[in-house]
Amino acid sequence: MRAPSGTGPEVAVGDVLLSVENVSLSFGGVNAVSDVSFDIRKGEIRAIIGPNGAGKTSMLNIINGFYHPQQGRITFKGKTRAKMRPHDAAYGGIARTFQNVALFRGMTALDNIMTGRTLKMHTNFFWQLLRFGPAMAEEVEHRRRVEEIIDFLKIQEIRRIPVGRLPYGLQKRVELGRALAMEPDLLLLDEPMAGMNLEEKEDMSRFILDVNDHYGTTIALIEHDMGVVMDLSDRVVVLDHGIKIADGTPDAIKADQGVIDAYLGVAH
Amino acid sequence: MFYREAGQYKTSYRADQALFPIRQDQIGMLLILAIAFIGVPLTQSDFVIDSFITPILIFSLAAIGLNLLTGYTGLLSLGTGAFMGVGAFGCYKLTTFFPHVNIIVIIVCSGFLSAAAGIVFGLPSLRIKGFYLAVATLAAQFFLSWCFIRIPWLYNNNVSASIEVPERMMFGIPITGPTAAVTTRYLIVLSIVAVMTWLASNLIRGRIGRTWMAVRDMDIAAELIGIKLYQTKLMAFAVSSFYCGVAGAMLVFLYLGNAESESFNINQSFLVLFMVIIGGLGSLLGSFFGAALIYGLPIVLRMVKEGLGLAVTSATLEHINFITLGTLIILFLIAEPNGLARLWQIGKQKLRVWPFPY
Amino acid sequence: MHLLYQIFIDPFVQMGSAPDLLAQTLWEGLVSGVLYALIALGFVLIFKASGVFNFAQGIMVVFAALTLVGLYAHGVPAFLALAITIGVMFLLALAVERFVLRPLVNQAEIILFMATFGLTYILIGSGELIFGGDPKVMISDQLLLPSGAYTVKMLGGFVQMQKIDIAAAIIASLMVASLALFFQKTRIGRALRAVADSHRAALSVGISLEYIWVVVWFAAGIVALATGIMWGARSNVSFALEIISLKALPVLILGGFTSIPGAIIGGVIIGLGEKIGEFYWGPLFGSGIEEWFAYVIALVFLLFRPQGLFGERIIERI
Amino acid sequence: MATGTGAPADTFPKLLIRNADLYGARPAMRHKDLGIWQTWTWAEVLELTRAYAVGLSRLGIRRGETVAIVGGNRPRIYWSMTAVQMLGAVPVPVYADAVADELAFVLTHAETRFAVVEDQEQVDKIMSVMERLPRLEQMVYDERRGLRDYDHSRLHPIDDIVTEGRKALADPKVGAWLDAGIAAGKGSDPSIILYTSGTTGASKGVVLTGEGLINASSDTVAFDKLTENDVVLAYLPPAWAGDHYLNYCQGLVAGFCMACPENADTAMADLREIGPSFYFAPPRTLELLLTRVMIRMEDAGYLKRKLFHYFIGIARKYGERILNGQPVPLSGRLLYGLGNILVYGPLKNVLGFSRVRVAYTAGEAIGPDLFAFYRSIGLNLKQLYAQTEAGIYITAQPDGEIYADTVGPACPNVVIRIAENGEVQFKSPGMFAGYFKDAERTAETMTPDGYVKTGDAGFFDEKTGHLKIIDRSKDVGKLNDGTLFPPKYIENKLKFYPNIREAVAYGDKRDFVAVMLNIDLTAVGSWAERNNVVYGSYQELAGHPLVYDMIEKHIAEVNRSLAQDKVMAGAQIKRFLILHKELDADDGELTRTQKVRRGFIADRYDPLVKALYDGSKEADIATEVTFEDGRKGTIAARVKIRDMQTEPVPAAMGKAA
Repeated sequence: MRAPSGTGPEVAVGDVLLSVENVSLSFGGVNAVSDVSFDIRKGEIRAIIGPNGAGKTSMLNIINGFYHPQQGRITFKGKTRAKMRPHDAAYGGIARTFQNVALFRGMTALDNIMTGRTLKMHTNFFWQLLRFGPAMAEEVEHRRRVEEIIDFLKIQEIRRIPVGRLPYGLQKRVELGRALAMEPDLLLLDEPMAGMNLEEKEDMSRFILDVNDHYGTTIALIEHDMGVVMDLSDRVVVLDHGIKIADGTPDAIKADQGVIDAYLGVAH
Repeated sequence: MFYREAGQYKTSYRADQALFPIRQDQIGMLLILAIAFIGVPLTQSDFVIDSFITPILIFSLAAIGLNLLTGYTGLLSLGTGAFMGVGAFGCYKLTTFFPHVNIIVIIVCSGFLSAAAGIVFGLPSLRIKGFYLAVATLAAQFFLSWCFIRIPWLYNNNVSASIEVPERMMFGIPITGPTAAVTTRYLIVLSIVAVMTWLASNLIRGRIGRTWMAVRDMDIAAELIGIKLYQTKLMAFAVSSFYCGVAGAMLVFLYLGNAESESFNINQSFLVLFMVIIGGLGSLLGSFFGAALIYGLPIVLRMVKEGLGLAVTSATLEHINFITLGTLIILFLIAEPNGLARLWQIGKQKLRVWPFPY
Repeated sequence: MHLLYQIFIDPFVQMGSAPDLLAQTLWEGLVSGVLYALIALGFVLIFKASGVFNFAQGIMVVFAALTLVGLYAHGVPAFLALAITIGVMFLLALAVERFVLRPLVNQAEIILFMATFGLTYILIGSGELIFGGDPKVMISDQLLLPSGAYTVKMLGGFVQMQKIDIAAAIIASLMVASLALFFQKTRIGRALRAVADSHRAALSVGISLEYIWVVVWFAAGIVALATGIMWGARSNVSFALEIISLKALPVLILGGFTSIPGAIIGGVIIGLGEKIGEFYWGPLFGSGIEEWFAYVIALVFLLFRPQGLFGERIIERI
Repeated sequence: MATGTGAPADTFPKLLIRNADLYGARPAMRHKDLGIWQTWTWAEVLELTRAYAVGLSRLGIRRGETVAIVGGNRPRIYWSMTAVQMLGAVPVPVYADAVADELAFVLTHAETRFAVVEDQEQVDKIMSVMERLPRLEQMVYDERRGLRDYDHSRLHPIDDIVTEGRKALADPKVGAWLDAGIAAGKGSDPSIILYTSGTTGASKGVVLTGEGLINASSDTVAFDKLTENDVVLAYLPPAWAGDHYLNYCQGLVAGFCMACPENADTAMADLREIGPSFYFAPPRTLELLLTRVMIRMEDAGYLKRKLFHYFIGIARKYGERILNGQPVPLSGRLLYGLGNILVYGPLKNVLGFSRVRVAYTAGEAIGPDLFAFYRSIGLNLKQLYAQTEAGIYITAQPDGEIYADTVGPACPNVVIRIAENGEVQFKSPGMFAGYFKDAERTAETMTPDGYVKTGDAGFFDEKTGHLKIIDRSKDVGKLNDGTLFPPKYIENKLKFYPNIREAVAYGDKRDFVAVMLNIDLTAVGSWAERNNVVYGSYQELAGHPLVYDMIEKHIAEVNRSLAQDKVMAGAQIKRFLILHKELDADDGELTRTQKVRRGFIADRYDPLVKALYDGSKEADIATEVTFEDGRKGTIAARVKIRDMQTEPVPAAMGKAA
């Protein structure tokens, strides 16, 4: 599963994989993100936290090219890029999950994860039409990869169930699986534990750590609940109303007065 | 109940991803094919074949075409009729230019013409969704059917302003035109439909099918995992129109025998759309069910009326048919919005877990 | 070269050389535009409130007109017939809500769309069954609608305006105005706009969806009736008119499915564009381009404003 | 027994070589993994295990030493056994769900230097008791997941070991060395050490020899006509003698295919997919399954439910007889045939039993109804009597001679005798070589003349010649007239009636057998509703005359069946009473595992016991009870006592089931 995907030079563990410099984004005058800079190093788990409406999701949307910032630059794997479409980001090796699960509800868990392999499948239309020779070989090979992920996430028994019928916790897991199937260099997780009970949260944390450990995937995750993030992440960025108010190790953040203030009144 | 799945285990992904993983289904499929290819020609009268089976098969193919677009890719199209027309007229022109090329080849090739048309009129789908797109496809419908009327070249400038299917031979047997035998035409239609259905099933089970469904279910997410929306949508349009085109060509060359632009007007589009909805969005099997029901229903209704010997003018009969059809459609949508295919699925599941209820 | 000339130069030369003809064409376009707008209005009303793409709108126009004329033919005094027809449209609204919308609530859009197809068939069938399929003449005189035409001398020529068309324009504007009032001032109207945003919102306003749907479909019915009368007065009343409902669809692309002003403006644009196109460019393509020209206008327009005339740019959230 | 070339294989590695030779291309092992049934042929397994063995030898595993194997039903766990055996070392399988303590005990007691474990969980478990395992040197694991950051100086993934072995095997000398080692293995050497979860005291390591196991297996394989075409699903713990013998030993002897489920949750589905032809399940499992079936059927539509129950009725009527090849009226056959199409066939299919040719159950007494149900739908379910010390089988029921209350005749080459105290003793080919490092307890278990004491009391049923196990021999008492009195046997017979929840039988050193009963509140409760018997409390219902009548009928039946056996006829129930309260663990009347504590109850209910034997018609009793909320209180009641007719002991032994 470690085959590097996408383009651009390989980045060594510990080096900067992605850097965000003075990025600002506003919708019709409303500033979602203003002049934010931070970086993500290869192999780390990076958390972006902040109260609701702090611009966390906008930040992710900027990183994977869904929104285009009005100012600032984003450098990924040494390539500073101008406007790019989301699928370019995917092609470059950025995968993500969504705050409110964005699975393909009509498809089975297996097929959902298989779609994650799309970028890696290349047999042409006519082989596909015959589903034979290279097409079949490719299908089988990627099915195996996907099955490894299914095994990894322990969702064997729901393989054939349309995701629409799955409980929320499992859907989140399938979505993670779909992202993993892309073998991303950078995995963006948008509130992976939103709406989960404590047990589910622990499972999910377990999986996130395992992903980082087993596949060595760099992970950037958003949470507005500080608790979970702290024991999970190596470094934390704190946003508030679109402005970066702190950046550092979990312990440093815990101590930071600005962060505490920002979180005051945000009930948890 | 008839399923005996215990001991049917898969030792390879190839087997696990087979079209019919369950042995009983394989057997069933073979039976159906045998009946279709051998049983029907032997047992059924020309009348039955020509007024039911052949047209239903042809419309099934059209329905499959539309289903690939609407059911699998989630793009609503009201231009099916026009694309069928492109196939038909295209086939007519091609066979005029290349009278010696085997007509079956021609029929298939005419699919490419309508595929091209499909791509052109699919372009708006890059910008607009849902009903906006549906209306946009009406443009294709009206523009093309206008062409069918206004461009005499399309029907070789003949006075009747319609296609007169020429006679074409294969192995010395007439397979199109007035002299072609019903059974011959039926067998050709059947073969083409069977093969193209199989190909469609291959597509939708593979990468392309998955990208289509991904776009259908959530295009944003699809884009974020690297699926190029426009490529995917246009391919859906192309393939869909290809199927419709071939269906159209067959409709004229292997069934009607002659056709004017009216055969491909907007009502045709709606008819096929009904078939897809009633049959079940996103189900090839459903396309066949839908075609059978929608095409067969009026005929059946008529027969029933005649059976009852109601003394009514054919006009009145038409009206009653309209009302009944309309009512049935609404009732059906209320009863099973997911179409006949879903009913079939439920039934099958019941048989698989029999005697248990679930 | 010659072709290019014919397409890009010649028509404008003609316009300039015969301004009165241009004016005439514009007027024609305006009027049919108004009628398109009315049909579009029916669509919009229903789509706004119940999210249903009501394919039957066009048929409702014909059905209404047919009922009116049919009743009169059976000896019912004109205005009584009008009243009864309005009643019929109300019953229709009730029936639709009870037997179509309510059972299908929360179903996918396309399912409801299909259901309106079914409705179309039923209306056509029953309409013709009751009143016969043969074309009928609209009883415009009996309804005290003016006939004849003014001939205005202008631009060194004559522009002829059918009185009925003027009436149509006036009635249409009145109708739009009253609808606007209805939406702004009445409680239901406000609730209705709430529904357009979200069904839950409507419930919070404390008005049952069923009720709103009935009202809306009834309103659409009235609009349909008016449209039917106008259109019927210009041509005959028969299901051939069905086609005009399809003509109205491009208006929706242009104006957006949910915008009433959009429907009006869109209607006018389409009407004008169509007539001008037909009159000046038609000959090039061998006439009849009316059938699709509207769509081409709409499509071209779309490529530049996917969200329609008045639709605001959508910021996609995930 | 069929053997390949050369001398008969007397160790499992030799058998594997033979199988690779005989059935090379046939499937030896399947494992539902990554969504499909990964399959290994005998040849592949041989190649793999040889490499594995070489790899292990590199770790320093030496002939004769023990290797712990901790894990569930996974191919690599089984291959570990073979690989270890190839080196002449002795595998010591341990239950995957064993707590750290047990694990520590076994590993220390077996003096293992090496352990093969399934995954991170097991590794962590062992790590947690490391200080108690000074001997443990190296660990080998199967599942890499989560172990990435562990210190790998003493930790190796199986895959790497195998790869290393493969590399080494490139050198023919290594191969030769291994083969020599395998050939050197003697049948008399210990083949495996199975630790019995000791019901009494610490668990004992039962040492079994290759020869013994193979000979025994050969007999049973022949007995059930198992061939290389059979398939089993290994879903019970590999450390359990049953799994080891039924699947591993018989598998290697018969050369049939062993399938491992994907994981515990999917076992049922996997069973259905693989459709085994040889199946074992303890009665508890079968009961659970039946309840599930019945519950699911309750949700079925009216018609389907009716249909189902009708045909189950038909099956009860004819099914068993058809299965036993006894005469059945044509109408019966036809109805059964129809039922087979509509119900039994599909039912077996959804349960995964369609292809089962031989099914066994054992371990505890099985209710006749339960047993009958499975047989009646055409599942060839049989009983056997087994013990780890025997290598497993002692008796087994031959096809066509099936009785719910026997465990069948002695297996081929097994000699059984009943000691005067009624204890069953045996000599068998698979007999154990002794307890590991425990000569003393070994001696206890063996008789001077070399029989093994089972600790179970039983007797041979004249009619059938089958063995009947009645009780733990230490519990068996004698009536004053000297007839055997096996309380558990009688209690079980009673408890098979759904209406009877608990039964306590008395009779040791008394004149006759008398029992105290608990009725099953739910069962009798619903009966009461149907027969509109009104009652306010358990006590009230228990005392109800109609209930007494019903129970009396049951006991009469029990007596009748007891009368069938000369040995038991004397032990028929003469008097009974229904207790006014439910026996309860909170009151110390039951063990936490819901076993009755006969002695304790005897004291607690002394007045009742007296009354049972002094002939009085009723007796008063006041007992202290603990309520749900922990409060204590006393229940006083007047309990009725009834006399029973006893059946005359039948002089002639007519054959009757």
